[in-house]
Amino acid sequence: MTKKKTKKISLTNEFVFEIVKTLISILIALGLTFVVIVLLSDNPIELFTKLLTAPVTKVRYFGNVIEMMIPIAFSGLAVSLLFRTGLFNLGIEGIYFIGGVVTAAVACTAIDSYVLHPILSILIPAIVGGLLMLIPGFLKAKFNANELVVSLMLNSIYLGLGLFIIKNYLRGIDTSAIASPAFQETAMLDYIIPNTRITISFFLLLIAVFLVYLLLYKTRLGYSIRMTGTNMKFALYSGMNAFTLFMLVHFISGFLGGIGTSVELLSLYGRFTWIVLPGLGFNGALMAMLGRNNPVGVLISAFFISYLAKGAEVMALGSDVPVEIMAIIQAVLVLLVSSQYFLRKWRERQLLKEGTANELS
Amino acid sequence: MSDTILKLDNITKIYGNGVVANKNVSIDLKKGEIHSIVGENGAGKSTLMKIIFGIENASSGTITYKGKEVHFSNSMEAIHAGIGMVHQHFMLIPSFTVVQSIILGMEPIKHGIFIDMKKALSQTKELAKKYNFDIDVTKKIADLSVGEKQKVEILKTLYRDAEVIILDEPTSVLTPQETVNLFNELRKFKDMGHTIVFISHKLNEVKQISDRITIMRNGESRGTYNNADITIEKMTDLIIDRDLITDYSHLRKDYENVSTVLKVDNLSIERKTRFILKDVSFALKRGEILGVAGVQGNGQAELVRCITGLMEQTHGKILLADNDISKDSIKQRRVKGIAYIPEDRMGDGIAEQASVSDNIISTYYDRKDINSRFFMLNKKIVAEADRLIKKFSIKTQSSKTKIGSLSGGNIQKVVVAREYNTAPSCMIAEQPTHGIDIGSAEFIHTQLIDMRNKGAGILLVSADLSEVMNLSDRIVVFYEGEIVGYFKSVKGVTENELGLYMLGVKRQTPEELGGALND
Amino acid sequence: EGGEEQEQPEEKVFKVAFVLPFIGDQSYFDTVNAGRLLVEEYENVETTLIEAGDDTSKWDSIMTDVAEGGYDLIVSGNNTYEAHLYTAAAAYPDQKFFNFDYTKSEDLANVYSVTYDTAELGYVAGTLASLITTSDMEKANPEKMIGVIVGMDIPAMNEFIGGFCQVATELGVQVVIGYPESFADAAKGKEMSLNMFEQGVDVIWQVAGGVGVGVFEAAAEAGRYALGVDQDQYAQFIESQPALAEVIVASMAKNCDLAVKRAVDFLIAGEYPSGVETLGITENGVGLIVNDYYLEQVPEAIRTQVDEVLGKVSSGEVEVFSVLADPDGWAAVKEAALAAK
Amino acid sequence: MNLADFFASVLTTSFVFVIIRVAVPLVCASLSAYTAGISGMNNIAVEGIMLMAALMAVLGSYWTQSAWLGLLIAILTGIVMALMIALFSMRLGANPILVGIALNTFATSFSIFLLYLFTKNKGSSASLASKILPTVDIPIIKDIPFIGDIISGHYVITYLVVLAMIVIYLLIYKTPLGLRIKAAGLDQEAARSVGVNVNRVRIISLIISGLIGALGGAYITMGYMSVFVKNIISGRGWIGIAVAGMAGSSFPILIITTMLFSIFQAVTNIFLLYNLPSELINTIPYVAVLVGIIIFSITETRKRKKGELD
Ligand SMILES: Nc1ncnc2c1ncn2[C@@H]1O[C@H](COP(=O)(O)OP(=O)(O)OP(=O)(O)O)[C@@H](O)[C@H]1O
Ligand SMILES: Nc1ncnc2c1ncn2[C@@H]1O[C@H](COP(=O)(O)OP(=O)(O)OP(=O)(O)O)[C@@H](O)[C@H]1O
Ligand SMILES: [Mg+2]
Ligand SMILES: [Mg+2]
Repeated sequence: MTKKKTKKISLTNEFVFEIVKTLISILIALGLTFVVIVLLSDNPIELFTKLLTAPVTKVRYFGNVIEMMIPIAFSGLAVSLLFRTGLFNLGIEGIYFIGGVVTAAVACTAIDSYVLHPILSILIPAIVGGLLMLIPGFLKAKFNANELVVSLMLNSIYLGLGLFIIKNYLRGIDTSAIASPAFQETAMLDYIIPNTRITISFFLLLIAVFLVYLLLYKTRLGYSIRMTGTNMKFALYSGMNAFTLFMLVHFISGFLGGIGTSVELLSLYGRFTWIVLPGLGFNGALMAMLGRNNPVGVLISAFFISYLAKGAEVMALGSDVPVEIMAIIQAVLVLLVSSQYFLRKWRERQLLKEGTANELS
Repeated sequence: MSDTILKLDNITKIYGNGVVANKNVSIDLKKGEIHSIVGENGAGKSTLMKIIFGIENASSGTITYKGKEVHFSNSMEAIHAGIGMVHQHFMLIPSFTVVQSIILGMEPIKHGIFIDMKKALSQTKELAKKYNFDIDVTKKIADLSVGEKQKVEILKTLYRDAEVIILDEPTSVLTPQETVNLFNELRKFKDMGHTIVFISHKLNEVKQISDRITIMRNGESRGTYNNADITIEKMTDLIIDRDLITDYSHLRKDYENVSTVLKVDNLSIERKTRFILKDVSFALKRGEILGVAGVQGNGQAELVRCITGLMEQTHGKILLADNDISKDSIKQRRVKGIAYIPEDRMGDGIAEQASVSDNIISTYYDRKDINSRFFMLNKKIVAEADRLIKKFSIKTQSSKTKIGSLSGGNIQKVVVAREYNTAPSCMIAEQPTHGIDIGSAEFIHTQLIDMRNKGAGILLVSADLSEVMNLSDRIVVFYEGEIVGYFKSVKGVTENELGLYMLGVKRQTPEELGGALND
Repeated sequence: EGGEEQEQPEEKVFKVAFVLPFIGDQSYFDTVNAGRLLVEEYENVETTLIEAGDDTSKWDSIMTDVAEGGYDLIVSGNNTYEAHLYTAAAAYPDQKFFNFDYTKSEDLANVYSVTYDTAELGYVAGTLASLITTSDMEKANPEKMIGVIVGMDIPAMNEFIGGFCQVATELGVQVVIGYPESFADAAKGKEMSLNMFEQGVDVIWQVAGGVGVGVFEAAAEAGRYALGVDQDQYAQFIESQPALAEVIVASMAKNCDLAVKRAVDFLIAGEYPSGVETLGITENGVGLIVNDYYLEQVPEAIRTQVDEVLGKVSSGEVEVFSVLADPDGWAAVKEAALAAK
Repeated sequence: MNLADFFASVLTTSFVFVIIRVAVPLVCASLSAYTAGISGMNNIAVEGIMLMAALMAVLGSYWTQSAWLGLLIAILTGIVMALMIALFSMRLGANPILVGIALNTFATSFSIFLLYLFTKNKGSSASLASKILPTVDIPIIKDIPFIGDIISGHYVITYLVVLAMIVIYLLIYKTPLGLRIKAAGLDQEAARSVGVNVNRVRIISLIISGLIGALGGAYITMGYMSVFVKNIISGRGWIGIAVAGMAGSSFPILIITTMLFSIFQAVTNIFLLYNLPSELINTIPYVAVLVGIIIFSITETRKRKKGELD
């Protein structure tokens, strides 16, 4: 009895170990941050407390955390599917931009329905996103064109193309900035939680996480994604059709990207104002990696990073510490959490102890 | 005791996943001996060798080399100390040339910093000549046959002039003649004072070459014996605790409805300068095993890839039960009844990072019984996997274990179990027991015969002549992309005679060869 | 200290928050910040600078925080960010706001906005540049060509160069316009400027934030002139990079700092206005910065003419073309300037 | 402006000079991604390395009041960042790509953080009296017509980069280390089995990668420019990564592609003055690379089908 108990909480348990490791990583990252804050500020304790607790001090702040989480979680999901398939494609960044332009086009069109308009404003960018992702998908599947190169080039091309469209065909005449007209009121998503700007997009995200989870772990497509991702030759040999698979994965990924960008714009923006790539796609890649390409992992990473970002933002407002401090926390954290060998020696010693103990008994 | 060069004391190795690969193993190697290590798959042989070579660290225990305790933390240190190793799986880089592969890590230098390519070339050429290895050192590894690659691996060790040479299953892909050559060389090394550690599953070879033999089982040593003191039967007994079947004839049953299941019709693969396959025709019938003999690299691999759909032929047709499948996708061919045990089990056969259960269903993952309309039925998959694990006595912690951590033999069993499980009408078995221990090999052989008895046609491609002779009903011999010999029955055919066809010395007339298609 | 002030309520301290995306843009966010430092000098004013970053999805939230922060006045603005000011202003009608650079067409009672006549500014810059290229100043060439590097091809930016093009056409000087489509890629700015100089341009005005540094670099390397924008860019560089400063014969200022000071003055005086005010040359909202280097480098004849133009524009004698007011006319003005010779 | 003007400006020796000037940071980026990549340690933090190096060049030369020491500090920064990839992926088992992405995001913010710390300004280093490296007129050569115009008169770092290019070529193709680097990249197990210290080889590759990337960053703020502006690298690092991805292990393809991109970039810089839609003109180099890689991939696929490859 007692033996079983000790085994359950012991570090040799993969899951327990991961959690302990993550906690220690967080502590180290925060420790470093604290040092930096001490160096920069006169009242480090107060600022540090703010950093950690600010997001839960106000409903609105916590809402902000969720708001920040949604777009990067969507792009994280999109990217994780690609990574899972063994495709190193960073094209979601470009999809966010051009998908945003498409969102603007739909959302600025007069459609007199509070139901249909949002649906179309999300669905059309999603489909366009999916179709556009088929470009690198096709080039990869058919000609084995390096998807990283293709996607990076397409990102820059979509930026230029999107700006061109906005300037020439979709410019808001009520602003002297380069931006689309204000979205139709019918297209905007309603805030569903008072004091926050959380919209239906939050539930869309949860549904997306669930569906991607099902897709990856419960369906035949997911199975072939996972097998292709680990060994493409093997997948081929087993009779899986790489071409169809690549096309499907790219489409789904682009589709998710399209949803991500449209709900972001329809919830928080009100008009399309991006003049550079928004960085949400790259951030998504980070979430995907941090979450080990697991949809739930992506969600947790996105929440966590957003929480810290909000904490850092509140802390930095009006203080001596620039908000860029977030970069330090995030980098250290991402690096440590994703370090598989971090604390490994320790764990191995534990394993050996237990292994020999088992041998003896 | 002074002649002991390397001594292992109570070596225990526990892998990160908790597998205990070696348990208190103690072995001493004498200077100038050939010391074989035998044991079933997963017994811990390779692990032990990796520990000696500094690739893995022992969890406990000590290594004494030339009287001093050593701790090699990487292979560089082991190499500098004079230990060389030929690994079980090839350690070669396809885009490198033979010369580059051989000199890598010990490059001749000119002007202080640059590689002396001229010297490297002459040195490696000389080396190959000295040991009678017929190989073009300017070729790329990718263009070599498996046998040639094995030679390069051995040349690498020789080039480093190792005092202790570890050979982890070096003969599994060599022809009998090549094995004889290798053994002559090994004896030469021995006479020159080198110590050789030799790992093989072919016990007759072990018996032939060894001075002493250590037998391993379940990570433990079951003792070291002088060659003279142990018989093959005794070894078998220590390895698997039972007797082996060596002759399968009593297992064979005649299949009733003999019909052609696979017909290969004038198949050719043409490349810029030469034919890889030329006008290959044969028929494979239900209830038979058709053996394909030949030195590796004579087109057998390409033939198999064409049949399975991994490669496209330039001319000719492939018919499965009279349907032309030449243009079908891999999947379609599989659905129509082709199964395939691939030669490259690590590359094609499995996804190393995935679990055993994921691997064991890959070719029929969409089959009805393990799927509902939208979802895969995890419980049923696990149940199926567990059933196969049991049936094929696969040694694994569970069906959720990463397959990459299984031993070579057990990985192969997973592959065989999977292909078996599709109840194919046509099974392409390519080197099915390459590197597999005697127990597992026997098991796989009986499974193949069982399938044959139930009416599958089996195309057995193997470099192991005794395997071909033992299992096949009929045999074709490949040489330079063509069928040069056809034997309607294995009775009366000797390995030596096959060897003559394999080396291109003898060749049958077109009429005689026509039997492969028409019999 | 704080306690003492509490006891003497008549000594009211005015808390003013400045919400900017960041400072150090080599442009008018810096100038606004300069305004902040100006009013910070007042005994009874306390300022807080909040750098909210350029991700506009976060601005509403930050604005709300600031609006709830108990400030007497919130200063913010610019075409990209002012929407969030208005959102907060609508939600907190008792809070006073100052929009230091207004472009939005709607209006709220608790917001006082100013806008700058950048078209007038461009007209002055164009005059100076045209006079320089036709002069025999040391680094001028015989070709009558001037250039302008504009961060992006958008109306708010083009407003700067409508007048610039207009006056160049009038003076028979050809204009080369370059849009790097970036405010950061200084290297690109430099390459484009060098290409302009190669084509015969001898003075370039930069309206491109960080890219402007590239313009100065190019001018220094090619031995030509450049004009600065928003603040005294000669002063900005003379200490640290004199070689760059020496190409900047003049800067066209958008005096946001003065506008900020004006607004705070109103606040302290208790007569904080509402509505929109356009600050042109007359109101000292925009203008030419006259420093010693300008006096030293630019011949008196030219300076006199520029002063004359300043007067004419100020008095309304010259009607300056505005891209914002006449978007459809812009194409023609641009064509004319590109073709003029 | 008309077509004739355009050709007049393109078909000149000075235009070749311009191409070289534009190409230098891109060559650095490509080489940086390439040297790391062929050792099997993908470095996608090139952008971040260049950015931090560009900043540290300015700060370093300001602190030390010496351009050369500034360059040294920039290079050390680049190397340290590259070694972070080594540390985290080799010692701690993180995915190098992830480390790269993390370093990029880090550099974007951290460069601003540092800039703010030392200048109280988040946009540029205009207030710092930093130093720059001189341009070099090569005696004798500079007087040769055409050739002199093209190869003389560049910034010091340009020559350093050309030198580095030659050294890297020789290193990869002619030295034992080069062979080992390739081996480590193609199959680390195989390399390890013959005693190649894969980790050491990769660390060396990363050091070179960091060094050359840093040179690219320093080039921009220590000669080409004399001031750091936030986000001044503006995607050049990513272009290097794309080019290296396209070139695979081939050094010649790497250099050719980089130069082609640079030519397109230089032409784009001219086109931008021609009253054309600038946002579309800006995509020209990217479209060119995209078209390039499509054609490249199609021919490779054809060849493979015909069995001329593999
Ligand atoms: N890297 C690894 N991680 C975890 N377990 C491993 C690893 N390598 C081997 N093992 C396990 O250690 C045991 C011994 O494996 P080893 O490869 O030494 O066997 P072997 O005797 O060489 O077998 P074979 O004859 O099949 O080559 C096996 O159970 C295997 O699954
Ligand atoms: N590091 C090196 N040292 C000495 N010789 C080399 C080295 N690398 C290559 N060579 C020689 O140069 C020839 C071409 O080498 P390279 O590595 O470019 O081969 P490749 O297959 O053409 O290219 P890659 O494999 O990089 O795609 C080789 O055949 C080899 O003889
Ligand atoms: Mg083994
Ligand atoms: Mg002139």
